Amino acid sequence: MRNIFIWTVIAAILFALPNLLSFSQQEVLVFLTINILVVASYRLLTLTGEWSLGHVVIMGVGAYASAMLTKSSGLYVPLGIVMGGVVAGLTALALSYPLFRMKGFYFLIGSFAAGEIIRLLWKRFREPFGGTKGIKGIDPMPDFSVGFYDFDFFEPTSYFYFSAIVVAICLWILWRIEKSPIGLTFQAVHWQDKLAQASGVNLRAYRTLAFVIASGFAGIAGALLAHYIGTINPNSFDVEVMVFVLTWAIVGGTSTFYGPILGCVVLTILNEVVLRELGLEQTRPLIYGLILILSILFMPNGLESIVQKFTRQKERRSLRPEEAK
Amino acid sequence: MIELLAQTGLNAVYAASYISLVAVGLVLIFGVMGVINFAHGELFMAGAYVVVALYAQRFVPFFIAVAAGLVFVGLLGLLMERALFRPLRDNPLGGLVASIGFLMILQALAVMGFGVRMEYIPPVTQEVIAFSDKVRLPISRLYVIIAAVVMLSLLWYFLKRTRFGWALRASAQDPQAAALQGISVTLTAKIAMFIGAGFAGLAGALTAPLVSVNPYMGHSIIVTAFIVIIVGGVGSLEGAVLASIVYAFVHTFVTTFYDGVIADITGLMLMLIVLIVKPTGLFGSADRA
Amino acid sequence: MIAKALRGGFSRRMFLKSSAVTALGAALPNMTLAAGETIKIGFLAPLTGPVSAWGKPGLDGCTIWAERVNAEGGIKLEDGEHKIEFVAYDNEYDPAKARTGATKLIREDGVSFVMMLGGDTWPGVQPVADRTGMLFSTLLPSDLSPDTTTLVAPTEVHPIYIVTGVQWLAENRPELKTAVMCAQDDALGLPSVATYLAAFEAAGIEMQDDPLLFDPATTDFAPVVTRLLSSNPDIVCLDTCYSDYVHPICTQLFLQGFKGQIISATADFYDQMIAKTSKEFMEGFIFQFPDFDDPALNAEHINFPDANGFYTEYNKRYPGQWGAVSWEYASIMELWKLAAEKAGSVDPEAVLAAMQEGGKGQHAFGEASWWGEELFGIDHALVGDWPVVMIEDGKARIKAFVSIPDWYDQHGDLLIKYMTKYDQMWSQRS
Amino acid sequence: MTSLLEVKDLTMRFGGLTAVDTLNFKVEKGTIHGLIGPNGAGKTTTFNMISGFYTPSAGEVLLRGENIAGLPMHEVARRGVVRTFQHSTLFAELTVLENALVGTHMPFRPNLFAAIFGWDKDARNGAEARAREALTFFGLADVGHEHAGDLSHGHQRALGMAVAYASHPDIVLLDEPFTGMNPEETKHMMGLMKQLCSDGITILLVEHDMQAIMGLCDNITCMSFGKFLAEGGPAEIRNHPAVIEAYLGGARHVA
Repeated sequence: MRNIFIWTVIAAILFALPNLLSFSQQEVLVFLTINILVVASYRLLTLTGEWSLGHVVIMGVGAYASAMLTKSSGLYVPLGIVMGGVVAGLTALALSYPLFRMKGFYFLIGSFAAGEIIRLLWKRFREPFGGTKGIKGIDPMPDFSVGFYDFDFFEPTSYFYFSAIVVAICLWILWRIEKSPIGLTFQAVHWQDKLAQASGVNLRAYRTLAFVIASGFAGIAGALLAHYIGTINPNSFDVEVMVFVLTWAIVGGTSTFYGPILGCVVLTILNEVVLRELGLEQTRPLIYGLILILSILFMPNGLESIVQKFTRQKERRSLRPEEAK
Repeated sequence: MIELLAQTGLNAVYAASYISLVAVGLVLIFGVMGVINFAHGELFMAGAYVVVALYAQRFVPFFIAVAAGLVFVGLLGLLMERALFRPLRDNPLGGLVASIGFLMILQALAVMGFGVRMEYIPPVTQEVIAFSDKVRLPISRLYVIIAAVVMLSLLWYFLKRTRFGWALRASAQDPQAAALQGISVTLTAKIAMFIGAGFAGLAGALTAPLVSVNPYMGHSIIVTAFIVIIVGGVGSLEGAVLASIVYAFVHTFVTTFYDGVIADITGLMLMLIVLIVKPTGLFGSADRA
Repeated sequence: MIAKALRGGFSRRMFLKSSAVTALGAALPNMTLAAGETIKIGFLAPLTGPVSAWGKPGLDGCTIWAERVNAEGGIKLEDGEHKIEFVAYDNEYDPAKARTGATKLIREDGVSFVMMLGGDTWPGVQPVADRTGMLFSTLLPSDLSPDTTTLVAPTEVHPIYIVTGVQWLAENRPELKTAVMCAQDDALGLPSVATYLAAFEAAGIEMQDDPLLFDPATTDFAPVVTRLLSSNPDIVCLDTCYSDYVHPICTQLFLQGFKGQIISATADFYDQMIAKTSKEFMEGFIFQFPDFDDPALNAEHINFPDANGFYTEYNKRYPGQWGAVSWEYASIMELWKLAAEKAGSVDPEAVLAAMQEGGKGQHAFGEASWWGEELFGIDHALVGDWPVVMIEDGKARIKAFVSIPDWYDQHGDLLIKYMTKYDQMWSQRS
Repeated sequence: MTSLLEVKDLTMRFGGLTAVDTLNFKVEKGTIHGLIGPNGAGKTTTFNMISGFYTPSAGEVLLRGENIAGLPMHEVARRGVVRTFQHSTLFAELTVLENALVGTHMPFRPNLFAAIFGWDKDARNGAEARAREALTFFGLADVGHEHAGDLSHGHQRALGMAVAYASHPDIVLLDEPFTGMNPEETKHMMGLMKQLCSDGITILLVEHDMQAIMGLCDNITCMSFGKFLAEGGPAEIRNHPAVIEAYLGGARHVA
């Protein structure tokens, strides 16, 4: 009952949110919503202890797949977005054969190489990928009406509602997976792969599963992005974007579900709203870099550690209610 | 055709020289500190800007400017060690993120200090050794080759024949055992950072008159260096040098006989194949996986 | 295909027409100006990052231009004079950020016109342009297509102008018979490769090798140059290489003993190139972007007021920064100013109509025609004469103004052939 | 009749060193079988080969007659052979209950879609019940919510066994289960093992604590320098001259 109330309040806030913002802030909100899915899906992979530098390229695979399918075969855009996720997941499945021969640092670099190869292929083959200029004129989400609200997907507010619903569903699924025995197995693979394997866990299968699921949701995020901006090109998914995702995750902290999301929200607001409003265009990278360093030095467990400090105190006072019942 | 092959070979030797200087530094840092220094390309860039500031703008003799570049970037390395990597010693991922932050700062400082545009650096010399009309080795490129050979030999001597070098190798192999032997981990870390960063600065400074110096020039060299250290085996200095040579020859010949984009794909495929066949690299040992 | 056209472009424009009055009237800020109110112009280009060299110097040029216009009272509209000012947004050459920037400039800052570099960033902005009807300009005509009804390419008709250099070369140096070319594999490089190929074929100059494409991240050009020189060409063509490539390539050409003709679209900071090679080596280098202290720019037909004074001022404020884009955005503003004053308002539709009245426009290098139907699917590129610039005695000098339309009338089929080969026709650009 | 587990000519070479040399022994169903030998005898290497952690250089590991040598560890586990590790190899960051839940992976294999839509209530309840059963069996029921890394040493060893037990093994391989336990705990643990055995679980253990071995095992295989040395009941082994010889210097343990 209390949960329903809380979620209703959150939904109401999210519904009202765009109306409190300026137009360009609404635009930032749309990208932020999509990025939340990127970073949350990234966390699923990190649950197994592997860090990829190819996540953003995989997101691009979803974007390219959805853009190309809707353009060439006239596929209905929402289906295209789902297919973007499927293609990204299948790509990850194919990549997992070479990549999961490696672990740790080697996987990190291997995923980077694999991603760069995909990007070079996009650049090199103008047919069908459009070369360096990429694909433009991607079909927008078709407008529709639900009676009380007219979705006009040019408007950031409409697209925010749409993407927020999609992202919320995806986050719910990610959450369910994390809290399930599968999520527990991912963590087991991370912390003691030998012991997990002795308990009958097929390590490679679970690493691959995490990689494929994470990639699938990244693909959906990419497709959401493609159908909003209407254009994608290989540089939209380069290693600099990957660095941003990585820093969101690490500055936020990866030991909780909300940590990376928190990192994404805080850093995006800081970079896109605060620093821009201050008129610090030229020094933006400098300040962003400083923030990164300071947060990793003085907040090694991420922003989530602050939240945890707060909630732990509360927990102690309420004497672990879940154990009490 | 022979001439074309000879000239391409000379081009490859030059490329191998500066790539190996950068890659060896990266390996040294990774070996001793256990951190992937993403800012290594920007250290290379910083070395080039020292030459811009001293040689191009203040007319300091070129080789003094190059030496200053080595020392200045070496000191930057010490700064990174003290401010970033030492506090984050038990957090390799944190070290990586901190180096990304440092990279952004260096880039922004270069933009603020010098602007985004390519810098002008007067030629050091226009002398060319002409083996024939079509086979030519500019002296300025010969400097880079000589410097790489000399510095790498010195490094080899230092590592294999001196006590410090022994300590460095010991702590690269097993930091805990080295600490038990009474080797100061902090000291070896300092030495590794100074040499590793200094080499990147040296390469940047030496090649500055030959390339386009701009704040974003570090990006392409870091990608190359990553490929090289993977192919060579992440912990192995000899491997890094040999892989630099292999990569430089493959890339240069493919660029000359096919095209540059195919050359990039070839380089990455080379790396991926090595990773798949022998994940520890051609010359790497099994630990540190 | 038809279904697609209906669903994509057509329905959207239908929608625009039908609902423009109701929906947009509410959504968009009022575009009319109060008397004496400052006119705001949007500047939406990369200001940081690797591509910022194509944005920042242009903004600097615009600042000077605005000061000079404001000093003379500003822009004279129906209701009197208005000062002008620029609002810049750094799009980091990213389509998503460009979209955000366009939204901010139009819907929050209330600008009357937006200038862009274009390229990768234009497709991100296009929906905003469609919906708001805002007038945009680009430096890259390859952004044009039949859908881009509010986008103009009024200054740089990249890469069509490069045919002038090749034509001039063929006429004045007929002994040069063979050529090779290299280009970076990107949005600027490819269309200009196609154009140079057409121009060389039209001029009867034989290509000895396929154009050599290199990755934009390349830093060491020795292998590229070695390959170029392996066939002993008379001419080395550097395509539309950025100065980050032109300089090291020229240095390499010099060091590897090349003594023939070089032709390039740009030669920014050519004085530095001379210093890095030699005066003799650079003598006769042909490119397309004049220094604005050139006496030829004082001619009657030039529509850039006081070009020499502008150049002096620019060099005073930003020493050593003069380049191809320094004047281009300002020159677009000059065209816009004339049109706005003719229309008597800053309303985008009225300004565009005034700009294109009679199919002619006042291009910086003389009166020119609105053109591009065949290549871009829309007559929104302003094409006329373009200068051929040659380095003589260490200084860039305009050798001639050559008519692009005249060339196209004769050799248009060649251009279309090569543009098609490199997938650069508007119908091929997905 | 085939034995439950049979090791046939098992050999492991690391470079020039032969760690285990043509080892042979059989483990009968329902027994507790000890594997002893001085340090460096190759006991743990043998364990690693049986459990699939190493691929033997030569020889066979027969489980109910099927050769499982060289199978990956999880395949071996799925055939009913579950091992524990030396030291406190646990999921230190997870709670005790979660550790035990990982142990239930095989009997209650998770299913992705069921997990997302919540159709796996029965399996989850079953897994939790089994995990709690295992914890209760090893006396860990009260510390279920604590992080495994925070447990006392003895509790950690017990949890290692609870994780193995939770997976319904046919045969468990225990690698030095009594290390770090006080005599009281050891005694208690021995009782639990006997109970496991009487429940039909076969146990193969490596242990240094001779008192425990002698008091617990039905059969003992002794090896030295990688080679088979002797086999027999506790009394036999205690008095075997070769065994005493091998433990020379350490003979006082063979009490």
